Amino acid sequence: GGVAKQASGTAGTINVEAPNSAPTFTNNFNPFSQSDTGPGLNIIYEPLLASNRAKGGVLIPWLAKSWAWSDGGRTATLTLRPGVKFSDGNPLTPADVVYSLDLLLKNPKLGGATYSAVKAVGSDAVAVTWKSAAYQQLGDLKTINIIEKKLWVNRKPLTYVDKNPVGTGPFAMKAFSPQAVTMAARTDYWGGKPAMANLKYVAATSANIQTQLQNNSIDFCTCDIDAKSYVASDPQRHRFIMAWDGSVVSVMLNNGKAPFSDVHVRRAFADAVDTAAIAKLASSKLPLQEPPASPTGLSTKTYKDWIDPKYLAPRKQDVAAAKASLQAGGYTVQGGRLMKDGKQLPVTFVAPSDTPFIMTIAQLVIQQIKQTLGIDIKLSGGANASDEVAKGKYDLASTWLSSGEGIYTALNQFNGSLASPIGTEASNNSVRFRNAAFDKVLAEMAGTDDQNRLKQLGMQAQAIFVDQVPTIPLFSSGAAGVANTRHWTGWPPAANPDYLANTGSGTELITTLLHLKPAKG
Amino acid sequence: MTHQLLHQSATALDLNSVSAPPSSKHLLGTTANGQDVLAQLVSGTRESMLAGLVASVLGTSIAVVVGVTAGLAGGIVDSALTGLTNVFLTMPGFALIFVISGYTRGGGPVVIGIIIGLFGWAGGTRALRAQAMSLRSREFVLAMRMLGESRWRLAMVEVLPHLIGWISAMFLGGFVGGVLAEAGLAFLGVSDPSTISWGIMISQAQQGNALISGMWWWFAPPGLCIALLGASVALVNFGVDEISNPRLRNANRSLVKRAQQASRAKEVSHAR
Amino acid sequence: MLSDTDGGVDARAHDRGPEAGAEPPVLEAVDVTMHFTVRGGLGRTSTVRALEHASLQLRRGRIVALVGESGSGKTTLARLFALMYTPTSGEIRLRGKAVAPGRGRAAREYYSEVQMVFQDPFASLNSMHTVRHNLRRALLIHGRAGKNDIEERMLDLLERVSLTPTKDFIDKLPHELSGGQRQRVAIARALAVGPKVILGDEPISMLDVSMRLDILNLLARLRDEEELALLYITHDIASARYLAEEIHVMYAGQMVEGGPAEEIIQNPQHPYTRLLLDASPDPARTVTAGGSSVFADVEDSGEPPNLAAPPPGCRFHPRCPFATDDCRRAFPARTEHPTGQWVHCWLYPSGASA
Amino acid sequence: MTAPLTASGTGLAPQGGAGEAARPARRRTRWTWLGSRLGFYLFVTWVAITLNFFIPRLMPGDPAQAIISAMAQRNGQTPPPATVHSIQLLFGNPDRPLFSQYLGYLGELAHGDLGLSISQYPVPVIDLVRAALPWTLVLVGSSTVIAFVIGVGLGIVVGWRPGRRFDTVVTPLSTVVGVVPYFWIALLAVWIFAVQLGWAPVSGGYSVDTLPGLNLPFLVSTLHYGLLPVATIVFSSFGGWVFGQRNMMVTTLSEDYVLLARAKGLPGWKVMLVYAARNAMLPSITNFALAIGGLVGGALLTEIVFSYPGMGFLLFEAVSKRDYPTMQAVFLLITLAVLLANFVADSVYVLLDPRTRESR
Amino acid sequence: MPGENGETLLDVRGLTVEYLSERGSVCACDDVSFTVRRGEILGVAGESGSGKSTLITALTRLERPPAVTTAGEILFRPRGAAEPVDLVGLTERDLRKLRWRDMAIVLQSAMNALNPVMRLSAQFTDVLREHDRTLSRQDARERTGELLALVGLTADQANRYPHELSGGTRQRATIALALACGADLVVMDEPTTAVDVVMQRQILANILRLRARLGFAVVFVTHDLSLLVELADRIAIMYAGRIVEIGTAFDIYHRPGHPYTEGLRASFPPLREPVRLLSGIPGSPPDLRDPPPGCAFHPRCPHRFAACDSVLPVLRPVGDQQVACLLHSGRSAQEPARKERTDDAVGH
Ligand SMILES: Nc1ncnc2c1ncn2[C@@H]1O[C@H](COP(=O)(O)OP(=O)(O)OP(=O)(O)O)[C@@H](O)[C@H]1O
Ligand SMILES: Nc1ncnc2c1ncn2[C@@H]1O[C@H](COP(=O)(O)OP(=O)(O)OP(=O)(O)O)[C@@H](O)[C@H]1O
Ligand SMILES: [Mg+2]
Ligand SMILES: [Mg+2]
Repeated sequence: GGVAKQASGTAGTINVEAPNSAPTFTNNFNPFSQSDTGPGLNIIYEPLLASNRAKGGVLIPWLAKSWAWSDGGRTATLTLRPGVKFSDGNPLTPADVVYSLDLLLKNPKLGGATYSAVKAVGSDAVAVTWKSAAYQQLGDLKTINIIEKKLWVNRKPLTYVDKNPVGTGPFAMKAFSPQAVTMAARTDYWGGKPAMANLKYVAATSANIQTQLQNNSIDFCTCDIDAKSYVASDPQRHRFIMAWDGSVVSVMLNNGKAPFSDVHVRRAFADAVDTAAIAKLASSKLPLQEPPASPTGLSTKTYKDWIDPKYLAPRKQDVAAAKASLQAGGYTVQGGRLMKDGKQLPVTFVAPSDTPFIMTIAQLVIQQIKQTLGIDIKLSGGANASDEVAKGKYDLASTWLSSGEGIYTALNQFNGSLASPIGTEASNNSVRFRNAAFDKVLAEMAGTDDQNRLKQLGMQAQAIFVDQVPTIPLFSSGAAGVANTRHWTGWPPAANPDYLANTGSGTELITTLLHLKPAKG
Repeated sequence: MTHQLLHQSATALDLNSVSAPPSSKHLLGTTANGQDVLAQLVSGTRESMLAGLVASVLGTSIAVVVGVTAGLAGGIVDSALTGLTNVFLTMPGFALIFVISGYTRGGGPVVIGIIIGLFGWAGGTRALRAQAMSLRSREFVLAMRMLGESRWRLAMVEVLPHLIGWISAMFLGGFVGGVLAEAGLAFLGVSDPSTISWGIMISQAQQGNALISGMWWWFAPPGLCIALLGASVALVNFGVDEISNPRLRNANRSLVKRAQQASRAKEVSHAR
Repeated sequence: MLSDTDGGVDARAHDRGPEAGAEPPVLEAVDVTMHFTVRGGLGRTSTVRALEHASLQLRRGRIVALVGESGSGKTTLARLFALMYTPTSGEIRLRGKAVAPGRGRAAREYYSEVQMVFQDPFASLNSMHTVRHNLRRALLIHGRAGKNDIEERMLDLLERVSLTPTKDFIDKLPHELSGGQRQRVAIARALAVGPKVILGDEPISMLDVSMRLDILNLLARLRDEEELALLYITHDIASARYLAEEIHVMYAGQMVEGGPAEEIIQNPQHPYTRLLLDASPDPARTVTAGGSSVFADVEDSGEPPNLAAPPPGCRFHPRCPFATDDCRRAFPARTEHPTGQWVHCWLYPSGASA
Repeated sequence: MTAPLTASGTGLAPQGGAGEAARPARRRTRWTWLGSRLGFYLFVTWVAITLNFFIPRLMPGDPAQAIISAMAQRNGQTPPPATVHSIQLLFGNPDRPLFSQYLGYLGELAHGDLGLSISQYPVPVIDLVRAALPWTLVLVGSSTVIAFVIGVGLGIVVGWRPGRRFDTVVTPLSTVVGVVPYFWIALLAVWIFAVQLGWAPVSGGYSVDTLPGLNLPFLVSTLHYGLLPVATIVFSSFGGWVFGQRNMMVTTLSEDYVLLARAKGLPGWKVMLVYAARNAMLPSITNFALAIGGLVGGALLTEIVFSYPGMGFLLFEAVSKRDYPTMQAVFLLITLAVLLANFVADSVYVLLDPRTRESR
Repeated sequence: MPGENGETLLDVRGLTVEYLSERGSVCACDDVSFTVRRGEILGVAGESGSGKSTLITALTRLERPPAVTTAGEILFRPRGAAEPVDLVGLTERDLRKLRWRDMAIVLQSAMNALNPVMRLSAQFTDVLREHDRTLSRQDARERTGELLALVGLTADQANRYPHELSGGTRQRATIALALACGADLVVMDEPTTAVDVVMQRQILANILRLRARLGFAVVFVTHDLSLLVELADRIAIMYAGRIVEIGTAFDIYHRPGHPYTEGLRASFPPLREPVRLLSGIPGSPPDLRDPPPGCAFHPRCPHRFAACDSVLPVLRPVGDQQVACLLHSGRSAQEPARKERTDDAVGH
């Protein structure tokens, strides 16, 4: 204890559970590290722009105050916000930005870049150039942290152990211990000083986080707890703020491999599943209901305005249709086995062993398929599930699909050109959906900046998706934000927030923190 | 088995009663996912026992082979096997098993049992070796050897029957050890969650915040089952110990009580 | 039940002298030496000189007793006869032919002639197996009985060791028998192979006093009736005299004296033999003397040496009141007496009679 | 005829010379005994190192994939292809022959180089271990010793008067307590004492309001935070000692030297402690050495329940993140610590038992 | 006989000790009565399992569960005491005062009787200082040296651990230990069975010499009657938990009154007398769990007659000794109250 106030007019400390918290922290705040780092990198370093996932992923200015397209959508010129300072007092310059962006461009080991060139424009702007029209790719910049060139020119970005990070964010490193990292609020932050003097990241695990929340030692976390009982234990103070981040929990169907390469089987399974029941089970620990998903695979919470109204309602369970679909494809079910042409087509459901939630979903889907279609599905759990999924060695799998980064990005996950063959790893489109018409629509979307056109094309793609059933969307989901108002108030409303409260995203967390005020009394 | 007995499956999800306390429909209540705890407990018994059994059979077999061979063979074979045993004995067994199963990344109860057995046999080997060694130089073995009995027959017919007590005690100990180790590993996440064992139940209950949510019926039964199993084996061991060590029989409660009464009566009569 | 030892001890005493040496020995140890290597920590070893240049002959129908204090090498010699060790030097001969430890058929053949009766009847029978098992294995291994006559042979064996009624005993487990009965079973088992030689390593020392004579008398009877050659190892020189024709005295791995039993008892030559005789309880002596003063005489006569570092020469010299420099220098040669008695002692001129 | 010998009478004094030689010889055997134990421990160390090296190389799966999966899980989506490629570049196995890798590994170990952590790349594993080791040493050390003292003490007391009510209650009870899974007990303890009663903190090794270092608030908070973990380990491990010690005590009580001690009119406590207990404790000390390995397992589980920042937790994290270098290092260090503890226990045994023989 | 005229030191009357077990109890000492005078050596001989050790531990009140003394008195007269005390009635506290000062014990195997983890000196010192609180450590050490010298050991052997000494040395050390506090009564349970004859003789010689010097009485238990005849003043013969005969060594050897004594005598081949055929005793000792009715010896007795399997013979004087055999008491000898019997059997 005994920490002197850094900024006058601010009070106290907010305790935040570190996102994906490790039980002990690593004393390394290198933003380029490919492995575990200390918590809070994302409130120390900031990107040029951010997206508002509460509003369909619309881009919002951050360190860049505005941008303009030229060159047929190949070049974006971003104008930097004036008055931004690093925590060591140096102002942000275009040179820093160019250095930050160039680092990734020149150093594929750091994750690579989609743009092809960066250069400074005047004293307050940078131009980023792509090889082709990139209206839909500007969002890639929001993952790139802007660092101070002067400090980094002599560092090896991959291996440098940074114990004293310097960024433009509202908080700066103050004290490190393996169980707690304390950051001090900056008075000279461009977005205004936060209301709290300190932010303390507290190490916690899923096993004890709920207890820590209940005994008021944590003020905010994005974590998986029994939120229903948490809220019930003190409805006044205990808040559950779902951050609908565009994700949709779905059953992945391996489109690259029999039997799910056959659209009849995909349709049959989709019709056989009762998404409402699954959504209900999934929300049994939440104080609110996660809505059953739209058959388009887009989150109804994030993309309400983008989804074709006729697809806003979830797909109804329709056993007759499911059976008809199987029959149409020439399939029979004998003794629990799916057969075609006298050959048995075994079906396995791969689920990662360390995610009990997914495991439960899998069990429920299996149970429903058994009840409706009479097909036995083998559940195979294991630690290698994600490898198997990436390599296409599965029939059914479950995960959070889609994203809140805009309709293009969300649909682009099923882009056939990103699909890799069975056996080789896919980082995208791991359901291996290939549909020429769908891909064509996506290509058109990439080349337009016109929101209306985008929406129209999106609906075309949705129709194909619903018809072809590359996955079975189950329900819309998000990151569960849990707050305690004993010390801090001003949290976004649980219903229709303007922004998401989520420790996982820096810009969202900063936005949240800047809205907070000390609780009275 | 489970199906017919309880009309419940361990994995079936009852969406209408999630996190339900014990009732006539679900005798031990349901988990947060609406799975019947009793059904899980029953099928968990099977898997836990299977892991324990595999571990114990394998461990005991290795221990018997190594221990008896070392004890009977003597010489350099003995030295080598004893060295091997001591190596396994001094290494932190659970950590080793955990690391190994960390590499193999889980697996079903059989795999876990095999790993536990493979790396946890050393415990009883020393005792077996010592026994076999003392038996080897017992006069009855010498006498049978002088009749011209083959070594094999000496080992199997003359020596092994004397080790049955030790072996069965070891087997029991290994069994409980196996169940406990499996539970520990499951708690650490080294398991196949599509199967249900007691350890997996505890681990799921913990992940499901069972205690904090007041769902004692989910958390308590598997732990109690393990404790019960352990306790019963411990009690068997009490008996085994008394058989193998006759001096312990003097500590028999009823005898001590009678003796106290008798001597008290004597004192009283004397005082008069 | 057992005092049926016809012939009697007195009778034997008469015909024992002239026979000595007349017949070739069945089993003999010729100048055997046994050194054990004992391993200590860190690979250091030491040598236990358990037996030095011992020779002993066993003849048909005769009992040779081997006496000496604990650790003097008696068991070692018996085990050498039983081919449990390979002697460091010297050899064991069966009917003049050298034999060596082995396995399989050769060993079986040897053991069909030489059997051993152990000290502890509680330990020499497997507590898990019945009398039947023991006898059956013995008979079967050596092909001494077929399927049809095996039962008969077993009962016959029990009869020979006076375990009657035999049918009651055959299915008993060792713990249902008294020590004496167990020892009889052990003897029956040894007899089952039809041996010519029986090695008895203190066969009575673990038995109750009242039952010891029983076994001794049984052994005497076997010698007489079956013409067995017997090695009788004991601590108790009185029982040696009672049973054996010949007594050999060992001290710390060395054979110090031997000869006809009566000669050794009545006319001991070696100082150790005398010490042994004096120390042995003899009720007759005290009671006739009318007091127990003899005890005062042997208050302290030292202890036997450590065989890992034995004294040079005659190993008895540190305790011997007559010790000379010769004794410390070398082990004395054998002095023979016309009576058949011999002694290794510097007090007596070698090759001459005392 | 019998005269010469009986006359010699008082004869020879017992061999003083041989006695003189005996003492140094005894010392030497004790030292050689310890020496050979030390040799054995070195051997086990080598075996552990070798196992450590080869096991991961014999196992399926590769570290790069592990990190990619871990990242995918953390971020909710698989990292971009470029990142995947870079990770593979970073951690791909060098094409060196296995044996030269092995030699290299031994060489690095000899220099105290345990490699770099994968999950916290590029933090040296030694740093992680350095941070975690003291926690575990204190936790395991103190709880083991406390459990041993309580268990053996209780065993002595119940074994001194076997069959009495105290014995018939305590002995089975402590045995049963000993077979309840560590982590289950620990979870219960957390729930009861931390959540319901609020007497103890829920998790961690110290209060987040303190800064690690040699300052009073920190040290006080470590005590506060350590209480429950230590208590659970003690609770679930003392029972084994009770049973073993009690049986040894009962067995020892029927030894003649205990009878003789009573006959000597020594006070009861002296007979119990100096004659019976001291002898009855010897096997417990041997077992103590053996038990340390097992206790580490228990402590490992307990650390995880309490998120205690020790080696067990580190190992757990390393295994779940497939951080092979950390896994290897932690296992190696645990093994070394256990061996050291064994050696200490052995040495204590040598001090307590003058008979120290090769085969115990 | 040395002890003949001395006062009675120990008077055991009707001592009965049972071993409790789940399957009924075993009476290992049944109505045992005898006296020991100051300075006397009383030998107790009997086969294995006849209750000798039980008698010794009960005498010294050292019986451990499941053994329980269920009847009888042990009247012991410590030096200077006017009245004998009954050991059976004493509390452990009072007993502790008597222990080792007034009665000491030597057990069968010195290896087991000495604490393996304590040096000899420590085992001497603790008892010396327990019974003489004023004794300094230095004095205790000196006294230990003197005691060891008594049995022919050197003072430097006091610094050894038991396992460093040979069996004979250890046994002599335990005898020295027994003499540490000048006990009047030393009970010895087969102190020589584990050693060689030569050592046995040395030990017995030591005992006799020290007895002559220090005047303590000895109860000496063994199964070797021939040894007792040489050593003891009087001998008691035990069979199946009862004393069947008591008399002087001479009488027991030359005029055995009980057929069992006779048989026992005939179980030891003579060392120098002419060899005759000896037969020992047929049969085997009874199982005390299920002892034969009447005289326990009757199944093995060559002189048994009809009454033997129903009437329990009691000790009664026959010449100078006392014998419990119906041969000597006549067939009609049905004794009334037991208590009386023992009293006149001891014969004050
Ligand atoms: N296998 C062996 N290894 C090492 N030393 C041995 C071995 N067998 C016997 N000895 C040693 O050889 C010596 C003679 O032993 P042996 O058993 O032959 O004596 P013994 O006369 O039979 O004694 P006892 O009367 O006690 O049976 C002893 O010092 C013993 O320690
Ligand atoms: N702990 C015990 N429990 C039950 N019975 C016992 C126990 N100890 C001895 N006995 C029985 O008491 C009887 C007398 O035993 P005790 O040891 O006194 O005989 P002993 O004459 O000393 O024999 P030995 O010569 O073998 O030492 C025996 O029959 C024995 O079975
Ligand atoms: Mg021997
Ligand atoms: Mg006894």
